[in-house]
Amino acid sequence: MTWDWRWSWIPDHYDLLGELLLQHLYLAVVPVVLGLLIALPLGIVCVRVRRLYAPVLALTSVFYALPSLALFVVLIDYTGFTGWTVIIPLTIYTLSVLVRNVVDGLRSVPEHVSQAATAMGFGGVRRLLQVDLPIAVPVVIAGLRVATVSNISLVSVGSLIGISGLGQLFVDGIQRSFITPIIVGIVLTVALAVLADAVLVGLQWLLTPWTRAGRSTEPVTADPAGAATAGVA
Amino acid sequence: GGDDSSGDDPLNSSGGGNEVVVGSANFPENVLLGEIYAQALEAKDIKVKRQLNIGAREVIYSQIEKGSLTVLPEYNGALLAYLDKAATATTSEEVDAALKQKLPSGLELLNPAEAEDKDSVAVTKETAAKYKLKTLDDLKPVAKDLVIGGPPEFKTRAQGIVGLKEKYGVEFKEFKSLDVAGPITVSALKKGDVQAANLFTTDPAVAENDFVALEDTKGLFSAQNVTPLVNKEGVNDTAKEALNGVSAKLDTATLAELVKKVVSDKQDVDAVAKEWLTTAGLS
Amino acid sequence: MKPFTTGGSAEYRVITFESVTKRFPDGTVAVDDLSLEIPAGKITVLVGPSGCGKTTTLRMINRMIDPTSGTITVDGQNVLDVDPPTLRRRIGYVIQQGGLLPHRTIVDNVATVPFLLGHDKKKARSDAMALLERVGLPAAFAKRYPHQLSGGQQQRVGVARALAADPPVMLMDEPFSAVDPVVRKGLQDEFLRLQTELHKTIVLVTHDIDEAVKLGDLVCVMEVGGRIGQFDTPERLLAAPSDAFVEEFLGADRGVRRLSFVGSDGLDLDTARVVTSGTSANTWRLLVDAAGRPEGWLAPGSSDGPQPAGRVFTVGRDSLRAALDSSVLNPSGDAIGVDSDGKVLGLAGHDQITGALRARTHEPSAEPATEPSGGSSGGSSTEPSAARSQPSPAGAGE
Amino acid sequence: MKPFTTGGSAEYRVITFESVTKRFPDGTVAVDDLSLEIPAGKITVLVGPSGCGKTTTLRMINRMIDPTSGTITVDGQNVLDVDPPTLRRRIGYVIQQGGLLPHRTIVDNVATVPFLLGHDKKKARSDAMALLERVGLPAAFAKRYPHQLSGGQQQRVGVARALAADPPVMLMDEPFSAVDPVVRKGLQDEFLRLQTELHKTIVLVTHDIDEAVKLGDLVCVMEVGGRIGQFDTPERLLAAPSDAFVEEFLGADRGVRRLSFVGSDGLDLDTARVVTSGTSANTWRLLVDAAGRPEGWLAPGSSDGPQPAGRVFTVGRDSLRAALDSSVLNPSGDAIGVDSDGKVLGLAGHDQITGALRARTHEPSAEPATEPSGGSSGGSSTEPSAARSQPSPAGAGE
Amino acid sequence: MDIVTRAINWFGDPAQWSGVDGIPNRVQEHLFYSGLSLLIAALIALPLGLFVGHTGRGAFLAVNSAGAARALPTVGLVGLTVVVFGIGLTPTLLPLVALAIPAILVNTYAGVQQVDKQLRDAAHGMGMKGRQVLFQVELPVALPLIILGLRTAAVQIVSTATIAAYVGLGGLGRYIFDGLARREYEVMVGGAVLSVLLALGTEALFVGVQRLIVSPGLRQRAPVR
Ligand SMILES: Nc1ncnc2c1ncn2[C@@H]1O[C@H](COP(=O)(O)OP(=O)(O)OP(=O)(O)O)[C@@H](O)[C@H]1O
Ligand SMILES: Nc1ncnc2c1ncn2[C@@H]1O[C@H](COP(=O)(O)OP(=O)(O)OP(=O)(O)O)[C@@H](O)[C@H]1O
Ligand SMILES: [Mg+2]
Ligand SMILES: [Mg+2]
Repeated sequence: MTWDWRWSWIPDHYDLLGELLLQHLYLAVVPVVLGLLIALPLGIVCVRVRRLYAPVLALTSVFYALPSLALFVVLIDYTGFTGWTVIIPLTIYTLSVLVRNVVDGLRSVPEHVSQAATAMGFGGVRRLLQVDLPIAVPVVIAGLRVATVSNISLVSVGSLIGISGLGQLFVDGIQRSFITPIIVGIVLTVALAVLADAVLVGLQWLLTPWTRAGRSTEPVTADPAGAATAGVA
Repeated sequence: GGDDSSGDDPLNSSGGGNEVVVGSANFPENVLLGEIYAQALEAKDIKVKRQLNIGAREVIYSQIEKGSLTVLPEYNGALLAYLDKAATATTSEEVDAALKQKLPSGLELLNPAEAEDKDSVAVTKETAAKYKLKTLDDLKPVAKDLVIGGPPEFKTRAQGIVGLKEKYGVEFKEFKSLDVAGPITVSALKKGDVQAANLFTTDPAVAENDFVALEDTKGLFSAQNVTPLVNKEGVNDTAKEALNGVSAKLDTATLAELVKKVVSDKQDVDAVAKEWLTTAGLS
Repeated sequence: MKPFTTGGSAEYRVITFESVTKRFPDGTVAVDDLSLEIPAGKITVLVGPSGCGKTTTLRMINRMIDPTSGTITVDGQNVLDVDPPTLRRRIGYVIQQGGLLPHRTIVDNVATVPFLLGHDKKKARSDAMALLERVGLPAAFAKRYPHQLSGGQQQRVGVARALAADPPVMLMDEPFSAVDPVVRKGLQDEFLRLQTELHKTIVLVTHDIDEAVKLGDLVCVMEVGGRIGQFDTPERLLAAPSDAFVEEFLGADRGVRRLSFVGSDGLDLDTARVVTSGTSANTWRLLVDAAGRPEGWLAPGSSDGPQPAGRVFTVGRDSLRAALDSSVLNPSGDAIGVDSDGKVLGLAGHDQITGALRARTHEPSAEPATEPSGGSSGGSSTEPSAARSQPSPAGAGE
Repeated sequence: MKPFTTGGSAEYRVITFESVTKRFPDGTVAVDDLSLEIPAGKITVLVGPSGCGKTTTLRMINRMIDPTSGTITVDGQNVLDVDPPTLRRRIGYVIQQGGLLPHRTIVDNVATVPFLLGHDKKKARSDAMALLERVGLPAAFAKRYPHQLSGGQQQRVGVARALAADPPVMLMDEPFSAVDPVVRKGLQDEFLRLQTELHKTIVLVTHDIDEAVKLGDLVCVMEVGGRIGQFDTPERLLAAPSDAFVEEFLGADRGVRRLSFVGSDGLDLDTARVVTSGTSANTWRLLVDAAGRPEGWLAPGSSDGPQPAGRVFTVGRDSLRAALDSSVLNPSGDAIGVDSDGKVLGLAGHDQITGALRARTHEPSAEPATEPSGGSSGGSSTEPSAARSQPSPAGAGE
Repeated sequence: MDIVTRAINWFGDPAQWSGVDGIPNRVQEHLFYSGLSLLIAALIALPLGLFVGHTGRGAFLAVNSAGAARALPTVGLVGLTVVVFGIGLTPTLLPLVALAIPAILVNTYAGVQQVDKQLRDAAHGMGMKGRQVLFQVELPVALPLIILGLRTAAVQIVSTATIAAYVGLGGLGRYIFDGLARREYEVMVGGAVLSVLLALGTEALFVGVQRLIVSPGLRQRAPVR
């Protein structure tokens, strides 16, 4: 076997690793932000205009099924060696995940809550901003976590066309049958993902104080839905 | 994203028009050459952006045409074969002459180096012994039982499967797409997934694995002098001088030695490049 | 169609329906040509079987649903002329599951409408705290989130929230039905107590006739299709159901329940048999202590110690029903009437009670639903909430 | 501790608790030194405030929870000696939301235990169909899935399922509390009807005292900490609460509710004032038609047409409470007693009713909780379900 | 436009429909890698998920390591296995299996764990034993989520199995890599279209399977993602 492991490679390349890490993070996070910015209005529209949701969902799942490499290659003709070549496909993936979560999140607002909000005189935009969106936060963040983690993993595919952060370590390692950069790259990618995930969990913690307040010990009465739907047997 | 990658694009880290963008294909020797060019340019205080390890020539070439890349380490024969599938030139001189005509006006080839890295068809020692193979001609009677591997583009280009058939009448049982003379090709050859493979003459793996590179008696594989290809608008005369300086000093033995340092000794390309440039007095 | 009304008294009609019809896009006619006048400062209950259009009727008032035809006015103004959010902020709304905003603390939930109206946040919060206290929630709950409260507590918050902007009108859609019977009863009592202080105009929807009778100053029994079966005071409803549907809907025990609406203050109390020391006699006598509180019964012809006294009723405050209960629970068959301090005022024998029943309860049935609500004798109907402020006066089984 | 029992009658005690204590790992003592004997073939209701240990007590019977100390026997056998699955297959278990398997059809849900026992599938299914019919579900429901049924229908399936293996014992934990009051009442009535056919030993948990009184042959009122407040027949519970906690828990209206347990068959009916043609007289008289059905009241001293007759009660079947109701709802103050065909048997005046009350209702209170449950006179307590099989006999407000 | 016509022509070319490099063979190869990976992943993740969900043991570990495993870069894994094991099936399957395990594991676990407590209680109360509860109640009730997990994994595998071409194997990735290297964009586009179609077909297949094996009684309950 021509591969071997060299510890010394790691300290020798701290600078490179730092740079790649940052680049990787950048390439993974920008799509998440862009995806969110698109998914929010799109999701809101889909909730309002129910007929739109099915086609949008179909479209996003087609996007989701596109092989990332093919997208990169097609895009490189238009966007060259800019980050866009990676960012656009990843934005599309993020979008596919997030639209669903935004819609689910907005729909997770209990009917009686939105009814009550309307009845208290919340107008359309206010209701969206002050009631629907905050309540949707946990579900949206769940989607963001999935998207972020999978983006961090997907950025590496960009290395096959020369654009990526930590993915370069893989290409380099493969070309030289050198496992040290490959393993370091894998470890750093996973570490980055875990860290990014932790940040999102923290964000959720900050944004949703109500979910972390423990349940009181007082008995909560029987599921009201049962009483509401029973009607006459 | 737009269809050009000019400097006002926030995601394009290239600072401005005066920056030289050095690209390379995705195999270690080419990456190393790119790095050598880059450092040679930097030695002349030219701002350089590296865009190494991109992909096959087929991908890179369009980028230098557009100006996304401005400098590429090229191999003159291969480039000609790419630009003119019917090209017949094989010697360095013929190739360079033919290239001058084919090259688009925006691009310019600088001076070729003496260093050559030719394509070759290699087989294992055992295969060579079994079929008594020494030259490509020897393949003719046995090729129908053999599978050949190489980079995907090897299948369709003249200096590949096509030329093998035309010049030597050699037809393999099957072609398998592998990587550009990289570990996958080497591994496939070693494991017997393919019995013949397209490897480079500078590849240290050939020696390390006792592969036998079959002799190209009919000059199928053209001269492959390492030559800087530049986009005229992207480089000034100082830069051209620097790149020609590299060509002047680089010979085949040196190149093979440098590649070995990177691939076998796992040294970093930038260190290897720097060391050589220093010894060559180019830094 | 001539509006249903409870009679000629010059009450200010704060909400009116005039020939209102609601037909949903799918063709369902939920409310059909409804005319109704809802008086100010009273609790009006809409009751009826499931799907009869109660919720639809209620929600047309604050324009959660717009009528297909007809006019609805609140405070004399056609609701269609008011921008819905503006209208809604003036009308409190309480629904079954509470509809609390899960992401806001209790105090912020209560202050929602003041916040919406752009009131000073600090002031709105301190007002909200006062309201929480008013609905019987400890201040410690203010910083909690809705899910940390029990169903009953959430309902209280819902009521507090509806009161926060001090709206003259409150709409309540089955506000107490999501909680268990014990908690429900507590909430109902609390609610009645609150209303005696606030005198809001309240429209309350329920499908539980007992709740309707217990809570309503006026009860509107609706039939499927949003037609009015009867619109009357609970007392008159029980006394004289206008048709078979209403009678059927009122269910069994209508009679005994009526007694809840008859005050006990007209009873002739027998004081002769209330004694402070025991000697043998041939009638049941009640022994009282120095403070006048019941000590026990002295059985006729027996010189044993006194037998324990059963339940008592408070004269004036309690209804005839409580008096009847007392008579059943005392060994002599007499009801013990006490004053608000628990001092015995006298005994009401069976004859007294049944006499009072006969005297009071058969009047309205002769002339159903045409007389003004305050017209009949006795204090009960002019001051209905007085008879109700006791813990559980109305339905026995609630 | 001496077990609580309802007296000396030689009933077979199918389930016994002996000094049973349950302490949860977190230190909560849910049940403390409980001793109890549950008779065969009867409905025993455990009732008490939330958290008092009812569910824990129930679940120890089928070993869903094992006691910390003490012994529980079913059919004389210590439950700890039986492998839990085996034990549980012999004991039906019904819980609040039904706990139906959502992925199985209704008929397969009902046949779950027979399937588990390895019975013939076809036979199990046809038995299940029969059970569905028995609990009042149309055969068309058999192929549906639980979510396609309303809450009340799901509850019926839950009961059918518990009955499927024909277990001698059924445990029911708040089986009717997840449905609305109207449906709940229907389920309760259905359940009582079923029990008159099946005579299972049933232990039922509820926190609703009205439900306890309505359903239980015996009611065990539990206090927080799993102690027994009182274990008695509903009638005696209402008549003589053993302590302040129990009395408080029983709530207001205890007296009138007691009348539900007194049969109306002992009433002396006055037939003299039942007439077939009207002439003026000085008493209220009831005009009946040729079939003996009430036509209306003739007022004393008036020659106007007859006034409409109010509610009637069925002699024997209805309780004294229904009779009282009838008397309040008729203008003369008399209750109209009819037979099961609606033919008038006679009138019961106030004096009759109150006389009956006095005669019947004060006996038990003198000697609380020592007499056998079947001991008092009258048909109601020896045949309790007879008085209950009418739609709404017990609590007025239910 | 041109590329579309070229891609259509490519599909129309009879040469594409036979031989080693023909569409049928490539699709078959692709399905083979995908199916095998999914099978291996399911054999690992399903029992694990059922166990963790049923017993609640190791849930924290399972869920979190599955979360981290989602971040494993496929290219890195391919590289690592290629360098260590050389080319062949292993470097193709290992990353794909690694890709599929988290989705299957987490959904299976969540499916079982989310089974209504009341329902589990009722099952025990009827005298079911642990295994019976698992296989007669928890598993069937969790089925929609389990199938969702398998479906997600399968789609991911199918669209990622193109990497097999990177290590010299076949499958639809061959078209993408070869087309790229040879600047035959119609081939690349053709390969991409085929792999999207395959992914959608896979999705449809699982929806069909779900229809077939999930009890109609569970359809009402919208599965969580
Ligand atoms: N948005 C709607 N579209 C179509 N029909 C509707 C709509 N909302 C209500 N309905 C129908 O209108 C009728 C009245 O509904 P409504 O909700 O007012 O009844 P309700 O008296 O409040 O009943 P419940 O006691 O069950 O709450 C019902 O038949 C109902 O099905
Ligand atoms: N597994 C447990 N661990 C700790 N404490 C428990 C557990 N189960 C029940 N308890 C506690 O034991 C006490 C009795 O609980 P149990 O469920 O038997 O009450 P209950 O009478 O059925 O109440 P409810 O009417 O609310 O159902 C309560 O204080 C409860 O909090
Ligand atoms: Mg309603
Ligand atoms: Mg309980």
